[in-house]
Amino acid sequence: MNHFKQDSGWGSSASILEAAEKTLASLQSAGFSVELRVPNLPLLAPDGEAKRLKKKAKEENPEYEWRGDSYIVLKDSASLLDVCRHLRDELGWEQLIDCTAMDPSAESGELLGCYQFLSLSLKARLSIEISISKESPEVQSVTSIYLTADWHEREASEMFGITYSGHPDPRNILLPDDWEGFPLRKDYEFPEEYHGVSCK
Amino acid sequence: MNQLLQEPTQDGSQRTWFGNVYSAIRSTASGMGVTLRHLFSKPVTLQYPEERPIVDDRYRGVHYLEQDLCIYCDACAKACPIDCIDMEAVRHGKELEWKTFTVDYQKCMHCELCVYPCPKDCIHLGQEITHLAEDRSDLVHELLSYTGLTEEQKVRIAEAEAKKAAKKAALAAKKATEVKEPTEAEDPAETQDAVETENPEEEQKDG
Amino acid sequence: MGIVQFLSDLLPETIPYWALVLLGAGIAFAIIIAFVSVVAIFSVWLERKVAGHIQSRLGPMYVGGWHGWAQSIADGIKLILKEDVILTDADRPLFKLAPCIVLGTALAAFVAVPFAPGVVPADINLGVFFIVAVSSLTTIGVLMAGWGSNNKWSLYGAMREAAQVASYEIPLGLSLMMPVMYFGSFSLSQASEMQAGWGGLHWYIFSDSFWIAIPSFVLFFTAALAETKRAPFDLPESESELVAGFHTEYSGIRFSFFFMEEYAAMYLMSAIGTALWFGGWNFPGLYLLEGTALFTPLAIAVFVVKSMFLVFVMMWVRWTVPRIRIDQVMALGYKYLTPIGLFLVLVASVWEYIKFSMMGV
Amino acid sequence: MQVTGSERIVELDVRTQDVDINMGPQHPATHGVLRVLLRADGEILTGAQSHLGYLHRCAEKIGENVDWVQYLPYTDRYDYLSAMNNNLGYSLAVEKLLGQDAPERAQYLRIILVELNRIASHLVAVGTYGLDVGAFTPFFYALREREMLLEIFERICGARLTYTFIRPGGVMNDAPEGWFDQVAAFTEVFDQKWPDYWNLLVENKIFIERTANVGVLSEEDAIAWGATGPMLRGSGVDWDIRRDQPYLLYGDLDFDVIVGKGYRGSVGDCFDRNYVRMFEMVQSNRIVRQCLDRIREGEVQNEEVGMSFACPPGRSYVGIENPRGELGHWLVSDGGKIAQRCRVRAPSFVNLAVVEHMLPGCMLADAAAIIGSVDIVIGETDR
Repeated sequence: MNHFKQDSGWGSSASILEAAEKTLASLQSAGFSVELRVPNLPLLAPDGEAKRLKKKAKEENPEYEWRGDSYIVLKDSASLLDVCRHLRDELGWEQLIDCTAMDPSAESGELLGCYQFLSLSLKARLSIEISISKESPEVQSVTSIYLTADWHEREASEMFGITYSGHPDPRNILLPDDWEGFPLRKDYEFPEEYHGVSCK
Repeated sequence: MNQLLQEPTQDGSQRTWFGNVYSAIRSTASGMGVTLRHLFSKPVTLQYPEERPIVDDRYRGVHYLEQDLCIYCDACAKACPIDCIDMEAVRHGKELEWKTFTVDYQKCMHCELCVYPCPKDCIHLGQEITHLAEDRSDLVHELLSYTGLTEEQKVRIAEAEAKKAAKKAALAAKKATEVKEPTEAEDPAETQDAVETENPEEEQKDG
Repeated sequence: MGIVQFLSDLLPETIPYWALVLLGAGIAFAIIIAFVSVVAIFSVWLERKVAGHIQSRLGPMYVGGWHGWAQSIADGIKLILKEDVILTDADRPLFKLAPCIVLGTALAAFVAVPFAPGVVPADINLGVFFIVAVSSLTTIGVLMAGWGSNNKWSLYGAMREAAQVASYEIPLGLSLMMPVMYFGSFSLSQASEMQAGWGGLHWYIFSDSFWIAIPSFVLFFTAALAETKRAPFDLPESESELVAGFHTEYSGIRFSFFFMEEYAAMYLMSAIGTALWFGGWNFPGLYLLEGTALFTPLAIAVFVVKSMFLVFVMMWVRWTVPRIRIDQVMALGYKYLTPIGLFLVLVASVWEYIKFSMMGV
Repeated sequence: MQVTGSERIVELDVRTQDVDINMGPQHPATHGVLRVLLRADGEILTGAQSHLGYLHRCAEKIGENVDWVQYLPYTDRYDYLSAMNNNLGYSLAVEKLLGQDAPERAQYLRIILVELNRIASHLVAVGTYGLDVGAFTPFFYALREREMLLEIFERICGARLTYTFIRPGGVMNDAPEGWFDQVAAFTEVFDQKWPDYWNLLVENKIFIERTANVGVLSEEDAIAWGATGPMLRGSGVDWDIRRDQPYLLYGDLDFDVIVGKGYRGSVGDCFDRNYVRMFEMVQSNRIVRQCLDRIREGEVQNEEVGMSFACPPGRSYVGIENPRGELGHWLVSDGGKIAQRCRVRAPSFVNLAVVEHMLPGCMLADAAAIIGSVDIVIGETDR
């Protein structure tokens, strides 16, 4: 009676892990430096974990134990384009479902770029992460392989200040063209006013 | 099940000259049949200002507060995603002297998240569906039915203070008799005043 | 020459003839403009009620009490009182002239409409021809409006109107040939008089040529919808594509002129349809009253009710069908309606010839 | 002369001067505040460019500043026509991080609610699509049936549009007395009313002419552009997350995935996208009936999950079948009470991206038909 446990379930780490392991093996044999991160907490939380977690959150305990989806870390972000081409042409990951980034914290010197893939033929999902340094945030654009990356990359670019080299149309998409700062970075400070209009 | 709920079939005749004329006339006629049927059926709309919709009990309209139950725990304000609840009161022992309890309907999303954590079940979303105001400041609603202390509260406070004074006096008398023993520095009632939030907030975190 | 005759009987003989004609024209114009205003106001109200009830709503309900009957009067007053906005970049002479031309031509066409025996402002013996010719002049006004507004959407609307109306003149003209051949006359009042038989039910649509009359009426009705810019041919003002088309930039009284023109044109087309296919003022039993004072008002009432019914059908169609695309409008006009019209003209002429030569009717 | 708009080549017999037209942000056919800059040669479009952001409300930034549960009301607001689905997508992503699950009754309630919400959303989609091609009446009929659904939602959760009802660990409240009868009554009424839309709008010759062979999106293009939902299925791709990667209890339920077959034109045209929505409503109705038969008494909320909690660190991506496509929530937690990153993969945003490449070569009137067939909600494209 549990939707996580269903065999074909999207959420079952079994299916995601299986797909990720297969992909990892293929990528490694193709000579890419990749690494698999697998969650070490059980998929279903034992009884009483909610209380423990609440307590833990209070203590701010940064223990490395986590739950959720396993993902592949691509160590060499310069090979992103080749990896994507390999994924689409050789392994059947037809769709790039999502392409975004995240800023772990204001102190950290790097951004994480995240790519979610979906395979209609394998009925599986895959997540790949790369690290982007904040000093020179530049990544290759995957628009030439997955057309859908076009708008996603424009959004990530304006929100995090990442430059996607090779993007055909690198304009802002959601924000005005003259917006200053990158709103989804953790160190972003909300402007006092915009063109004479108070923002507070 | 209705015949029409089955999927249609490919109709090649639609692409010929006569097929086009025929299907245009036929489909327009059947569409006009549908509209003619509705022309003589009863309208479903309400004449709004005269007829009001019947709003269900669970409707999430304008807030109302059962002021006497409220313990000023701030749980609703903390649960509010957009910080639109603002409250202020002074504690006199167990009694509350209310200053203000406002909801800013310029921000409020009527999400009801303020209702669930309430330990005393005293804040509710009511059945009133309209927000009419001539000025933005009118949209900041005061939920309190009265502010300051009521006569009953004053009486109760006076009783409590008298009790406290008596207790103090008794304590002092006791102290006077046993001078050597260490005494409590603060009054228990005053300690309670200093702490803004109480246990109930802890309770609500457990769900 | 009904009005002039009437005036010359009434007034002293010293007044010259040209003055009588001018006076008569003035009176006729006043009557027409009053009539068209009333028809437009009623049609707008009817349209809103029909739309409302078709869509499971009620439509206007407040102004005036019973079912909001005064709603369009109130709207009209509002439109008259509204500020008249003219854009700074607009071509002012064209912008100002356009509504007048549009409404003027629509009113001018009413001259030849026979409401009852003798009640026709000007009994032109080429009435059908006159109405078709004059009513299509509105295109010029619409083009002026679209160009003068200095708005791209307006220009699109105007260009569509020009293309559409010019194309649909042909099927409209062809569809009118069938009744013209049947009656042997271009005069609308003559056509109406000829449908008086069978106690007032010998309408063209019930005549021995009914099998030509029905398709020709469908053809006429479709072309008339296109001529009057009604859905599914409302491309010049297509709401979801061109915002409001050629009258996007108009407001106040100028906008109301366009609005009135639409309903006047609808009524005009319905009146032609009534006069040629549905027996004009004839109605079963009405001939019994002939000669009494009641006859003319009743005949007018019959004519107005019949044409209002056709106006209602136009509204009914509007709230049923989606809008056609411009290339499909052209395709429908040239590939479907025109060939059908030509074919019907051929069939009708052969049939009329057979009737005439063999049966001598 | 040729004008290139992406891969499509527009060939015109007579070239005249191009005119740039600004469609939106205030335009009846753009479903909100989308702005499409069109370049047209007469009635034929030679180029198009979308401009978004007029309704950007920083949903992702807000997600990094409020509690896990406090973010729920904001999920209502990106696709306000299918707020239940948004609630569900977010709740499932949070549940995945928590490792918690909803009780069976809550799961069936969720399915009933999201499927009813799907019907309501598709009703608006089909109705407004009628408006886009110029038919006004189907819109009112669609809203009339949607009104019944809104009353159903109002009875169970108290709101008509922004529900905030499905929450991590279950649903906010159990159904009130008689609510299931009301739902059952709706499913009956809906089957009776459905043919009206079909006869009045979809089978209409003019509607077919306006939509068939217009805005054809091929299967390859649909996949490459990341199209999901009815847009993907309209292009003939047999993919539905509810069936292929089932969440909740969809795996146990019996329903068909509707795929566009090009009945009136070619596969992937506007007619097919609308056709998929029309029949998906019937299928959703079927699912609701099955759930009504199966639902049993029980808890509706997992006791372990409260109103305020901390999630263990980790990442969870959950994509669910929203009425408009795959709604993905990518949540990153660092172990606190607030998300570290709250990414919303909005289906309308992705589906809209392909529109500017579909428009060149079409007629001006087709712009409204194509944008309408994608069924965008601007609140979602801009978030």
